[in-house]
Amino acid sequence: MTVKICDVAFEPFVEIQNFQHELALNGKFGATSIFIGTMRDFNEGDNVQAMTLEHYDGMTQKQLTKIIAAAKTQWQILDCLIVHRVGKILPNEPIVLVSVWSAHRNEAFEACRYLMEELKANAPFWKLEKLATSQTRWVLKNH
Amino acid sequence: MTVKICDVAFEPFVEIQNFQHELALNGKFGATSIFIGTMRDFNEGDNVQAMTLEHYDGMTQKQLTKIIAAAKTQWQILDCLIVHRVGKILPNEPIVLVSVWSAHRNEAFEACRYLMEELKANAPFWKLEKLATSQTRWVLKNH
Amino acid sequence: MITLRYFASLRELLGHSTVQLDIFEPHTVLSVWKLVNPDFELPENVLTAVNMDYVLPSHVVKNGDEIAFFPPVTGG
Amino acid sequence: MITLRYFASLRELLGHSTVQLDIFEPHTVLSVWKLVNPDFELPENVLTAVNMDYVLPSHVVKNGDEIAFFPPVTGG
Repeated sequence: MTVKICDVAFEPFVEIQNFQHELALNGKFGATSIFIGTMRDFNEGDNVQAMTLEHYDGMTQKQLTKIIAAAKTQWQILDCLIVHRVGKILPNEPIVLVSVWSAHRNEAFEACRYLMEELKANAPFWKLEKLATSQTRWVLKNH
Repeated sequence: MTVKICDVAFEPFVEIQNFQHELALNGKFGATSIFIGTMRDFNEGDNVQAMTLEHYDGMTQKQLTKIIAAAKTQWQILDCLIVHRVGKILPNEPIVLVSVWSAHRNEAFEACRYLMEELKANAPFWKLEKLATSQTRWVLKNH
Repeated sequence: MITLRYFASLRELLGHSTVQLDIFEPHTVLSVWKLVNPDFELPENVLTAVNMDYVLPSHVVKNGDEIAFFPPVTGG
Repeated sequence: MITLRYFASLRELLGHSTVQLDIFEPHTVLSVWKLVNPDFELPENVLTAVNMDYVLPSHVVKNGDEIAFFPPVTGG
């Protein structure tokens, strides 16, 4: 169960493969459910040219660790990986990666969705958008 | 919207990256939901050394195409990729990949789950397991 | 002419994968099965498809159709 | 001594990110806010944490605590 905060661009598939390579789970996992959130170049009807992701270093990791622990009480998951970007981000760059490994698919699907919803609801990140007009604004709604 | 049937081992992350590279969706997708089914070395309490996946060539592609069309009527998805392995498979090799791209996460999560459940229920594939004892048996239950 | 195809455990049970035959009167999927396998009742859980779409055994077939019979699917 | 931390739009609004102060009587998260920001009522949607765990504004603080105030989170 790993939580990573990255202040530079990350490659989600490289992260997953490196992590999976380390897992001593060969032949044991039948299901991997993955979610990747990627920066769009539009939001709330406006064009966005860049974004800055602020976070509360320390609390982020603590909350994500608690969320993973809560998922483990609900589903039999073999392992999971959460990577979240912070700092300045450009459109088309990955923001978040959640990957869950389990023996059967229901657990992986359910836990992956749960982790993403809990992350969005509770992990202390804040998005500051820089619009195409160069105006900046804090994202208020986290759909 | 692509359906691929592979009779040799495939690398799910290479498939996704190649496909995503071709998508003219830079900056448009905010969510990618991915499921990978991998062969386990155990099933129904027995050790399994290999598996042969038979399919009904032609009907497989037709049914998967119909399933994708049905998903598109329900969720706003930008694109999706389904890859399924056939032939002889060894433990730890990927069997199936479903990947869905959308602007927002709910569509990607829901459509990915739907595609997997429909694939398992309707796509004409059959698993023949070779147990550790070298005995073979057809998988009867598709959990 | 119509083509019958069997898959997986049903193919193994019947010992062959394909049968081709001419039909000279109206037939359903079920009646074709009975014609070709008079001694073997269509198993209840067997799925049936015509031209690669699922149909019920009562589906009427026509010349040129490909009729498939197979056990519950186990992909994914 | 206790440490107050502000994040994102609230940090911008207040013009600083950190305040450290000594407290000499019992305080809650809310009463510390009032002590430090007498002219600015704690916004209703602001979230509060003590030592990196979410708490209600009525949570009692103690020396050494890190108290954080921030707007609704928007990660993921």
